[in-house]
Amino acid sequence: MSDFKVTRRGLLKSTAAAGVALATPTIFSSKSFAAGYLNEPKGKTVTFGFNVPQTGAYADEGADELRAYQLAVEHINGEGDGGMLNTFSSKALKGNGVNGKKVVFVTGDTQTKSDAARASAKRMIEKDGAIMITGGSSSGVAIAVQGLCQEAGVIFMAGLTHSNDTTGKDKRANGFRHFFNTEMTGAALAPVLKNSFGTDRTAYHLTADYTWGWSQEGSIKKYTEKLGWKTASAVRTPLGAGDFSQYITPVLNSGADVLVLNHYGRDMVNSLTQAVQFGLRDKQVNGKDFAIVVPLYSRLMAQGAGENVKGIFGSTNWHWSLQDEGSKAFVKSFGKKYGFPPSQAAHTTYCQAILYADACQRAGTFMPSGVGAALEGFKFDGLGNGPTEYRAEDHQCFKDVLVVKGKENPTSKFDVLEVVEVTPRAQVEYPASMLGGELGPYNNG
Amino acid sequence: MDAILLQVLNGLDKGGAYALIALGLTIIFGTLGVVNFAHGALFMLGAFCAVTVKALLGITKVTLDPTQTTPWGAPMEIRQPYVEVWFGDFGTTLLDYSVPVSILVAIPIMLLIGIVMERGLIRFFYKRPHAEQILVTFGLAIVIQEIVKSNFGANPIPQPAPDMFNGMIDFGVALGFDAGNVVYPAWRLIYFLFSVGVIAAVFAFLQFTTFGMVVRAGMADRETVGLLGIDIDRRFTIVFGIAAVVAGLAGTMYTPILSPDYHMGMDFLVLSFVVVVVGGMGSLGGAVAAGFLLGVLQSFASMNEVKAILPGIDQIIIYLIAVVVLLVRPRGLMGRRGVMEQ
Amino acid sequence: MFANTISKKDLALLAVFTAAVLAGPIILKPIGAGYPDLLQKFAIYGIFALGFNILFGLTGYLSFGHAAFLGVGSYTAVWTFKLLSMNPIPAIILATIAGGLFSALIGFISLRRSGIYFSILTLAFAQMSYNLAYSVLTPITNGETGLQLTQSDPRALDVAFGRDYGAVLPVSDLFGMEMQGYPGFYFCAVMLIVCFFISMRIYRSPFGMMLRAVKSNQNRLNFTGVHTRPYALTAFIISGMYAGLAGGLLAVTDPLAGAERMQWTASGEVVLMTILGGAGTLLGPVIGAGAIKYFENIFSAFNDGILMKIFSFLPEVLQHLAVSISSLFVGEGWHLTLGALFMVIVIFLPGGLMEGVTRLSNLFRKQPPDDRAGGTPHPAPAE
Amino acid sequence: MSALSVKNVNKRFGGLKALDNVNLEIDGGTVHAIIGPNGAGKSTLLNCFIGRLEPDTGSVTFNGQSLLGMAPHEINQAGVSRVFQTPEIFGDLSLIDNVMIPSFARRDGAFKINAWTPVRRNGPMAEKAMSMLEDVGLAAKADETAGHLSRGDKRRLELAMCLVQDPKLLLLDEPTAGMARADTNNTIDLMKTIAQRGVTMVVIEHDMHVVFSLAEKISVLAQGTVIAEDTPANIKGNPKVQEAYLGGAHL
Repeated sequence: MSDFKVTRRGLLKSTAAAGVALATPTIFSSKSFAAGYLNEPKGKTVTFGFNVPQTGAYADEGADELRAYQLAVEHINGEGDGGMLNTFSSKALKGNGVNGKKVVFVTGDTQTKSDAARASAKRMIEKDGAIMITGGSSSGVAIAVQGLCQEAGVIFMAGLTHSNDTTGKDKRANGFRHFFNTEMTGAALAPVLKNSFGTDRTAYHLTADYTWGWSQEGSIKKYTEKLGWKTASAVRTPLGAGDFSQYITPVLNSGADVLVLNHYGRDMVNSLTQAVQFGLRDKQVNGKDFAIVVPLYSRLMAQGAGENVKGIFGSTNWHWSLQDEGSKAFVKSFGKKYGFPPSQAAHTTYCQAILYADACQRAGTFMPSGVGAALEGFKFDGLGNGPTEYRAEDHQCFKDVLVVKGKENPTSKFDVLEVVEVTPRAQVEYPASMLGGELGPYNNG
Repeated sequence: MDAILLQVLNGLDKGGAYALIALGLTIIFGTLGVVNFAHGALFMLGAFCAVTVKALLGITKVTLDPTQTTPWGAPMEIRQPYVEVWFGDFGTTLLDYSVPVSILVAIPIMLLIGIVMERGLIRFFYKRPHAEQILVTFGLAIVIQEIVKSNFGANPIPQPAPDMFNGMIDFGVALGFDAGNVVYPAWRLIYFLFSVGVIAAVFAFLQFTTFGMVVRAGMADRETVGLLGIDIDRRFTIVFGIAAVVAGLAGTMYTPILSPDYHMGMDFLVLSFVVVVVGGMGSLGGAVAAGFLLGVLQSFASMNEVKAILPGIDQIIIYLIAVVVLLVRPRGLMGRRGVMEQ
Repeated sequence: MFANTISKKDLALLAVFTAAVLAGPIILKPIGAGYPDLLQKFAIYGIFALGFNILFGLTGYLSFGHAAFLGVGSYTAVWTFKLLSMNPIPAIILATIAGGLFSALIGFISLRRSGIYFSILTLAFAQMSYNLAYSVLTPITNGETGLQLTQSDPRALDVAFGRDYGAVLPVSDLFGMEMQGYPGFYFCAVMLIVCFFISMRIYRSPFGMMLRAVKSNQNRLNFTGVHTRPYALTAFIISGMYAGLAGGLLAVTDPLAGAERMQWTASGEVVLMTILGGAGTLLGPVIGAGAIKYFENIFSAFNDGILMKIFSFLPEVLQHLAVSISSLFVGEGWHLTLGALFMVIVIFLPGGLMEGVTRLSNLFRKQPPDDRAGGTPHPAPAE
Repeated sequence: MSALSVKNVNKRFGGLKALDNVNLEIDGGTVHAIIGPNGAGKSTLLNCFIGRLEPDTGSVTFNGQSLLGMAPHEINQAGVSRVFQTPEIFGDLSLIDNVMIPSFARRDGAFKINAWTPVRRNGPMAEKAMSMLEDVGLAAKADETAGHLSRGDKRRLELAMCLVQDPKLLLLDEPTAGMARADTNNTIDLMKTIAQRGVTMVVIEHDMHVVFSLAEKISVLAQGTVIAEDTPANIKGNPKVQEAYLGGAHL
């Protein structure tokens, strides 16, 4: 980590630049020189880059991701109890590293800002020789870093990113996502909402005014309107508004009987807390019990809303109370090391690290195009989400989606959510062409 | 009509918080001539007084139950707060009322923090350029923030209001509306009344006590007061402490509305500066007026009817008002000539 | 004497500066900063701070909204890539112009007020730009995700010259030389040197002298027959153009423009860079920019594993102790180090890092400080 | 003919009448002193000349051009320079820069972007500034920071800053206050030299030694009105003036 070697590509490029005069036409792109691939590991180790938020609002999620990565690296290198490697359906990894090389890692701070995240990822690629970048806790950052990895020529294994765009409009060949998206949330939530609240409902949306919020609002609207729900209004709220009272009071007398909070992180904590304060959870409208829905739940963040989450529906990628063998093995391994259960962010990043390592092992190379081919269409099980497939067309994982509800009688401060329903994969699947975008070709650097 | 009334209430509530933070900031401006970028951090520290009190009250007696185990194999812990073990029902009530109880703790603590800050750092910067004051207080704000983060983590920590105040108050009936049309959360009404009370107390203190008179004279002309042989510095130390207490109380009482996290001070920092400047630098009345004005206008700008005409207006309304006020009234609503213009 | 001469001292300073910048990759390698991306950031934020210093260091007007011009520069450059050509030259020219125009508009209004009222006006404009870019202006800015290139962009000039990038996402290139990695750095480095030279000329010129007089005593300057507002506005526009150029270069080396670049914290960052390095000095802002970017990228990357290695010479108990103490200040705690650094610098070196350099060299040479060269700052007397 | 003409100027501050129908005619090329007790309105009157204050009514014209409504820099560019009661200098800059700035202002006008050519330390502008510093006896301190000067030195520096502009009308608000006797005499000599160049000067001064050494004509201001205007010799004997000065103790 502390060796400051010039990356091979950098050297090639600068020598190319130095050797070629300005007048020479455009045939000299670095690509024509690249015989192998960027940051090809030559020694006994291979370097992964863990790019997570360490400062700012998502620092706790970032810290949990980092814990999971460390655990994953231990398991890949054959230390610890092996965690989900024991339950993982692919048995390519033998606990001796990847392709005979021990895994080491470098870390960086995304600050949940695109610029900082890209700078950090570039450092890992250019200075530390990272072969793969993974992590992140917001879609803007994920898309920005994914674009960077495509340009540079390394694989990006997305962390917590829920926007459709990551594997839709902005998808890239070098990028892969294990986490689910707003489309799947909509598809998974709708049947549960129908069972609990019926088909004659009027929804009022409060939506964080940026790409993810719009994406979430669109998906929920689409699926609830299919059920026969009406949408009273969809109001955009500024990111980080803090006090949402001025957006909540119009809900009171709007005639709507469901409030959908398309917020995440601190916005979610605040808007939910305040909506409950304004009596919305206990309200009666049109002779029906008023309901609040938080489409994307994060258990870590939900803790910040305290009692207010009780009985509130939402979806999540994974929850530590799941009872399948994979989840149990992961919770045990993580809990033993850190003393508390892992979050969904920790789970998805752990899976991504394992999946990447496994793909490299099966491909026998770290070359992005080779690894990508091994991931495309890869079907696996035993990582906590049941049978899962990395779809080749958009590099999105398809798996069951959890619909959860704030628990009425929590037994500990981690026991915030209970799983209401596991919506099977078939119900949340959609054609890859629906979300647009182009993967383009792999870039090997 | 009821919708507008509710928005006015929202605005007054928000405005109460703005006014409280801005009040301390403008007192520091006016008396010490210091641009205090750590003021948001004081607000945040106030909020964490509540967190700490609740955490201390909630220190639990841990008994291990060997018959049950966690998913990772450790024995299940059964936790009961000591206050409940010791005091029974009174302990439960105390826990429930942790936020109001925190006020009693926050006052001396914030006063102490303010005095230490002024004596330890701020007083060396009275004569330094504003840019340096900004840099040093901003650095201090970051340091305070990071210390809080390393102790409490980055995620928001819920601080519920006492059960009694968790409900809604329906006072629309009294104003001639149908029942259920104008209902408002009890805690928010309490926050508004609380902010009015604190503002009144600060004004009364400055207006009717000798100490306050000296401070006001010092705000008007520091040199002269110094020449009268009054030890203005010592009084200004206490003034800084009072400003810290006001900001801290604003934070403590705000916690049930906004779950506190280490970063909340920075979010309020820019806003409170805008409030102070719109009100007029160093003007106490201006800060209060501007706080409520911005709160109410922000609420109105967020109404669907307004946003339909001007999309995104709620995103920029605060800044737009600041620009308009400063262009129309060069020294803000109630600013005096020559303060902070160089 | 020729009218255009440059003093020997300045020539030497320029030569040393040029050499140091060009040799950056070698000089900075031992401290772990010798990789292209960070070098590019050093150069780009150096330009940003140099420009800011022309406003703040010379006239004393403290703008809290300069990130807006940086952002506008970035958006302009990316749009130029999308619509016209991947060549960086039109992109940075248009970015500079856009930065200049936007700053002319905001400066014209904001300079009607002075002191903290001016600061708040600039802050308000920048925050409005940021909030709108993040939400309502998404069709132009692509909001949270940031404006990116796509394969299907028109690139009219490139098409006219028969340039085809094939099925891959294009990167900016100067007649075939890709503006990433070291070539990208050298492109920025040349810009930095040019900007430094321009800055130096301004500092030494009668115009620069007038700007210093604005800071020192604007009233007197008015009664001396000088119309001060256009001077301040010109300085504001020049610094806005520097910011626009810096924003353009950010897009050249990394074609993505995000709204966060315009947030008040980003404006605050350039203020901190300038004061940290030494406001009003020629070199200070560049050094300050380097210091902050270094902290952001290198200190944040230290994790316990690296610390364990660093302290591996200690006995194990001490090693763990040393790691747990130092980990408060690096990795996720790097903000703490930055905050503490600000405080230490302002308390002990009010003139910034440059004052430290001057003091050291005076100690070394044992001769009285040279007050006039490079405009060594004095703490302004309180009046 | 008169260079500076003040007609019926009134100025109120709230209830206080600071200037009450002031009329003044100051001839070109003369030294005209305005004296009067404290609070008589002398500085207020001067402020009306340079655009710092706007009179409520009345007119101020300089060589036929109205000075009212003009911005301070425009009045200066019309040839009116002023030395302030408390020295106004550029405290952060060196003495030589302090003098070169007004010199550039005279050469380049109110605004000119002259950002490329360096300020030369040995060109004609610097030489001119240097000779001005010599005139006021500050040449040895040319490279020092102006803010560190003594009050008397600051005043002389300000004088140099005005003189370098070759003003047509020079307004001096107590130019020798705070100076030692020797310095005062030097300053009187200096002003005499300037007067010989044909510069019109208006001097406000308490030091009667200075007034009677310099002035060709004296106006006496009391409670906002001109109570007398005459040659120095006649003013000395004027009973009205003596009364205004509390029994003439000063005279």
